[in-house]
Amino acid sequence: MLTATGKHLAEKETLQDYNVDLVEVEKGVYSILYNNKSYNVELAPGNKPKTYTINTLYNSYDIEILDAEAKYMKNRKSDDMDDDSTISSPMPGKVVRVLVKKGDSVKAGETVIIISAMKMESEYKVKKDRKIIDVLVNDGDTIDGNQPLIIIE
Amino acid sequence: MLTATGKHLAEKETLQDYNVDLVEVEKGVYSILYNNKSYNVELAPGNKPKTYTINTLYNSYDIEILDAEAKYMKNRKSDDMDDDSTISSPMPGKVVRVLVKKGDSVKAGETVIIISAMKMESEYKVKKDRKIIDVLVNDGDTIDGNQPLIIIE
Amino acid sequence: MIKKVLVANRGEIAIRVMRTCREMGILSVAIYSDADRKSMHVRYADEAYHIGPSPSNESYLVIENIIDAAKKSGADAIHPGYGFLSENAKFSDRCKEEGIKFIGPSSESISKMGDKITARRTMIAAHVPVVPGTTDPLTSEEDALKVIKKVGLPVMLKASSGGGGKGMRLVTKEEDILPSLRAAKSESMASFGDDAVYVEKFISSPHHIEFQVLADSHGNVIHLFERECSVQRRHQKVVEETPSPLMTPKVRNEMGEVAVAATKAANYQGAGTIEFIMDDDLNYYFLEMNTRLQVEHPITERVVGIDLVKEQIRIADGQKLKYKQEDLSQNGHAIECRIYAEDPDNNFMPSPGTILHITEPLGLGVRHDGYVYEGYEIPIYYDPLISKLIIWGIDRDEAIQRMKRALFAYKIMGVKTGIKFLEKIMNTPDFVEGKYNTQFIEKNKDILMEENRCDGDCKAIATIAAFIDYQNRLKKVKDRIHPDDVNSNWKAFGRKRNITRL
Amino acid sequence: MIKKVLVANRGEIAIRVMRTCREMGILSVAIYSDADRKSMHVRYADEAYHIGPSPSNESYLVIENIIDAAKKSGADAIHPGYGFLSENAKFSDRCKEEGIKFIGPSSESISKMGDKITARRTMIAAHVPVVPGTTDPLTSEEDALKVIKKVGLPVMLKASSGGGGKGMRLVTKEEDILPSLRAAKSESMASFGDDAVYVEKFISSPHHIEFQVLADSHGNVIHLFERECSVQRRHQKVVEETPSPLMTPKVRNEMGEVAVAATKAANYQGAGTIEFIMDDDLNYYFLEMNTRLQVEHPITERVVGIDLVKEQIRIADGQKLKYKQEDLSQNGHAIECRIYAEDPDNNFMPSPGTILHITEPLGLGVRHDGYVYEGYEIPIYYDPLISKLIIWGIDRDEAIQRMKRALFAYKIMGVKTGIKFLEKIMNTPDFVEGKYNTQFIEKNKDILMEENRCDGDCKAIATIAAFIDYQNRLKKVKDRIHPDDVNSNWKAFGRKRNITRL
Repeated sequence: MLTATGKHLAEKETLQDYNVDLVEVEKGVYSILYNNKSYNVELAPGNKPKTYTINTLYNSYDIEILDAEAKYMKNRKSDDMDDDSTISSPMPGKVVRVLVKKGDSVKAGETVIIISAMKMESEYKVKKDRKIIDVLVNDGDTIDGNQPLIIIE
Repeated sequence: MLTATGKHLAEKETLQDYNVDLVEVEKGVYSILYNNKSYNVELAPGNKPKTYTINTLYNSYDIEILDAEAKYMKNRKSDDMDDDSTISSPMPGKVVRVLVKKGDSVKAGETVIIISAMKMESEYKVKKDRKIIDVLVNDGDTIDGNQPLIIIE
Repeated sequence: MIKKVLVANRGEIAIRVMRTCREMGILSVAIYSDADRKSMHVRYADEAYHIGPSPSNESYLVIENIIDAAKKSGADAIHPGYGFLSENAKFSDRCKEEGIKFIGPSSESISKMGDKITARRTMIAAHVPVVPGTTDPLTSEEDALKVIKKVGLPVMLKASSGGGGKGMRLVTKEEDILPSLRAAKSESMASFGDDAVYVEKFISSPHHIEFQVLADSHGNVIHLFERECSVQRRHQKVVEETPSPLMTPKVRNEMGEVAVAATKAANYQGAGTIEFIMDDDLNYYFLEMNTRLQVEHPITERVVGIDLVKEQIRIADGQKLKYKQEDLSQNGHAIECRIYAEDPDNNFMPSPGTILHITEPLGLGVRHDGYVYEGYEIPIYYDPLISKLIIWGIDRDEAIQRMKRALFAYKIMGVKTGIKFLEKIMNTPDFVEGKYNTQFIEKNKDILMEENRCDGDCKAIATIAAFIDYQNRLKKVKDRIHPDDVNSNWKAFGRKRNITRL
Repeated sequence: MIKKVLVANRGEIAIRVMRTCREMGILSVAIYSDADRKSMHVRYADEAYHIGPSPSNESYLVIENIIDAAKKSGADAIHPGYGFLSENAKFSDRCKEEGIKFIGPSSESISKMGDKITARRTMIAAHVPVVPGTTDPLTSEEDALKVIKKVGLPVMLKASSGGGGKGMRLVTKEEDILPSLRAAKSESMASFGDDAVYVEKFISSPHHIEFQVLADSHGNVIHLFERECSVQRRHQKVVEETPSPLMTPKVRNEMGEVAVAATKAANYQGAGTIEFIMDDDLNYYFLEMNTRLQVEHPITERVVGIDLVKEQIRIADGQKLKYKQEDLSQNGHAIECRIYAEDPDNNFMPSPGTILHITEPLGLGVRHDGYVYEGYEIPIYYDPLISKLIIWGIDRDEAIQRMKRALFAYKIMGVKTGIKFLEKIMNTPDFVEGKYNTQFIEKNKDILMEENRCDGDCKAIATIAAFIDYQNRLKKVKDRIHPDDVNSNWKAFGRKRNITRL
């Protein structure tokens, strides 16, 4: 994780003194030469303001530009260990099977619902031990994208 | 050549009644369905305001949108039969050979100067019988793009 | 000769078929749903007809609408691609009734092979080896328990109408029999509208090897050798290659002959695939026949040199096969990687969205079959396949190195893809050595799901790029709001076009 | 083993070389001039070094700067590509002095073959047939008149340092001798800094056929068959194919042996090309040897299956050739079309500019080697080659059909290109029948320069698109100026997303 403060980046220990030759070659695509090494970085605005998704050579990152023009970077996977309180599918599809009911206790990693969308079946699991507050759909239901399916504690 | 007047295009005989399904699929790229035939048209703004270069399936056109929102279309080649009064190269390069001198009369199709640019030698010819008003460069000169080389009548 | 072909499909396969049509001087007709007006197959085709709303059961699966478009356009043949109606016997029949050539087998062949139980029976009769198991569907839960006890655990439950891993369940423990049976039936019903399920002995860690066949309407059948498709995730193929690193010339010959026999038993016409499973001792068993073009057909095209779609069209046109078995050979090595819009870090969830930027890998030995373009929004309604990379090398080593080179250069922004996951497969020792079976991904999941390294510089560089992009955007906004407010800091920043010191 | 290669070039060939480096696990180093900071080869390389201002004689031709970059980067080898310093003996020598491997022949071989007069003498000594003519440069205008009278008109005047059609003039009439001589000398001096010119008997309407050779440092030489390069405009190759439609197996064998003998006579090492001219009776004469990779090398790669850059690197590394002559064969047919930024309607004038939009053709049998991307500005300083389309087919007919399909789908906006001109070549009966020689373009110029048809609908559709685009832009401007001025007409127009009635 990298943090640094805006314009005075060079003075912070974390980002040291980077002397980079940087040009935007296509919209959102930067060619960067640093110590004569050639890097290509592609940026896409994230879902929230001041956030980016970045593709470097080997990685995909989410980056947030913090206030006071600082920035904060996190690896996509690293912060993924918490559940949203509402389970939903980003795509419309069909409920193949609901595996829990209201009031159930489920263990970390357990599948709570199977959704079929874009010709693929996806299993939605909880990341930690959870309690099921409510189940809003039934087997075979057609669902919209982002429609709440299951509420967890 | 097609001419028609803006909003009332349908009423003009020249463009008849075109019922087209048209979507911009990429910037400047249109997918058009007309009578279920699929056309792809690519547009690029021309050098002058209200002009376009258009690529259709087989052709490249220059189109000018006339005032009162009418339009005028010409095939790139058809109107190419006149000389500019100044001969110049669009690219920087080198004068390989000047074949005329001030006061010369030259015949249609005759080469007046040979320029080497982008690793290619290009011969500049006149399209009609012309008189040479002035020659502004010599053999071996390095030239800039669009620098006047020869003035013709 | 066929003059106009309606392609009853979308995505990369629709374009792939249209390309061959164009080479043959045949006009191509696209069909499209609401979601697909901007799709590349509509742009590529000579003609295009709207056939309904976005969900495929209201458009690409509606036989009536497709026949209607074919008649309006005057198409004299229909190519079904893969998926959708490609293995639908009714559709094949309906085309026949309407006097439109169906570029594929007869409804009888489709039905015979599409119903896995009938297919098993047909193959047994033709002396083609099949996996031990039942030749009847399970009639009840009680029946299932009884039958499975007889076959012996572990078993595979399979949908009789199945294909592509749908409606399939492995059962290793007795207590899982009934839940798995229910799951398989529900999935089968959802996918195929039929919940007939049967039982096969589970062959542990098998290899999935398939043979491409071509059969004309004059009784001639040839095979175009094997494809190795053992790299699978949840019974979905991820990487395919040919020749199979496992195969010997002797077994190849023998299996080729069996594949031809199986094709004849199915009374088949067109391009088809005989799928086998094979154990480590090279014993092989008929698994199923795919009565259509496969997603992975290009690796065969590359190594054998034959355009399979061209042959499909010729066969549908009633022509005799142009090639005899002895004309064919395998030249070099080909590998295909399937690029899906999916998120490998999130259980391979489909990742639809808008393609912001794409750099396609090109050059020596690279074939790229795709359909997306910059600005295109991958619809949420269909298969998330973006494209297929088909790589050829003079030998397997070169093909792997070249695939790595191509995957490295392949960049897509806007949706998540499996590209980095595929790169890791190419680097996994079991794959590099050609020693893998269908357990490959499970066995190597630590390697395959390992986080990508990004050393200090790499992270810093990414951060700097984001920061500068943000500052540039901010500057643009500021300039728009207060065009006269000359902020010297920002201006100075803007002027330092190249060298940026942070 | 070589670990890091500096590619002393730019454009498509730099990337093509780097791709192979990546496949071999070799790091690649780019060099770039001011104009090329955004060029794809800089983006593709592992490292990049700035070597000077935009004009090539201040950057890509400055040996000192390139050697400097090689040392800084620690590159242990330099690949020169084609053009620039690829046939510069001093550069080869200088690399050697610095202990950097030059991926190409020795300075002796380059000098011997680079000077066409010496080359002629070497070939005559090795019993390789050469075109009748002089073996000494013309010393004066008087000498020229005398010599040409002896050889007999028509003759070709050729720059001794020449290549690629530069400094070459055909003389058919006596009064043209001196003007042509002056032109040839001036062009040669401008291009090569040397105005030595010699005379060859002009073989009217010859075929241009070349043989690819590979020679290692252990004395092994093989040939990789011929390339037919007779489709030329002003002595510049436009389309190449292999095998040659003219060739017979007997003549191919014989010429291959001659090519190997010529390579040995040149004491050659690396990849090279022996160019021949051939008359209609299949008599052939040595024309020149190109001591580098050719632009058109990919068609040989496709048909023979060997990565020529890989072999170049292996040879430079001191390895023995991996292949023997008897291992090699030609599989199918390949055609290359060169796509230049040029204006066929305006005397093929180079057309630099910014690439606004590009759609690259893909799919079965298509290799595309290019370097431009959307938003890239083709610099005015270098060769206007954008990319090369290399098409394979199982036979010549299929290759032509596929090339037409690929050219049809290849769209570039922003610069003018020769794509439509190339499509016409593919449709010209002389080409389709394989009956053509170097006079092809001149002979068929009526067909080739014919205006493209665009029927009423096509014109109307183009006009409508322009009109609507204009209205949309106008609307955007209006909305920006008067965001509250709701012009109902415009709004209504905007709402009609799909169906637009004019």
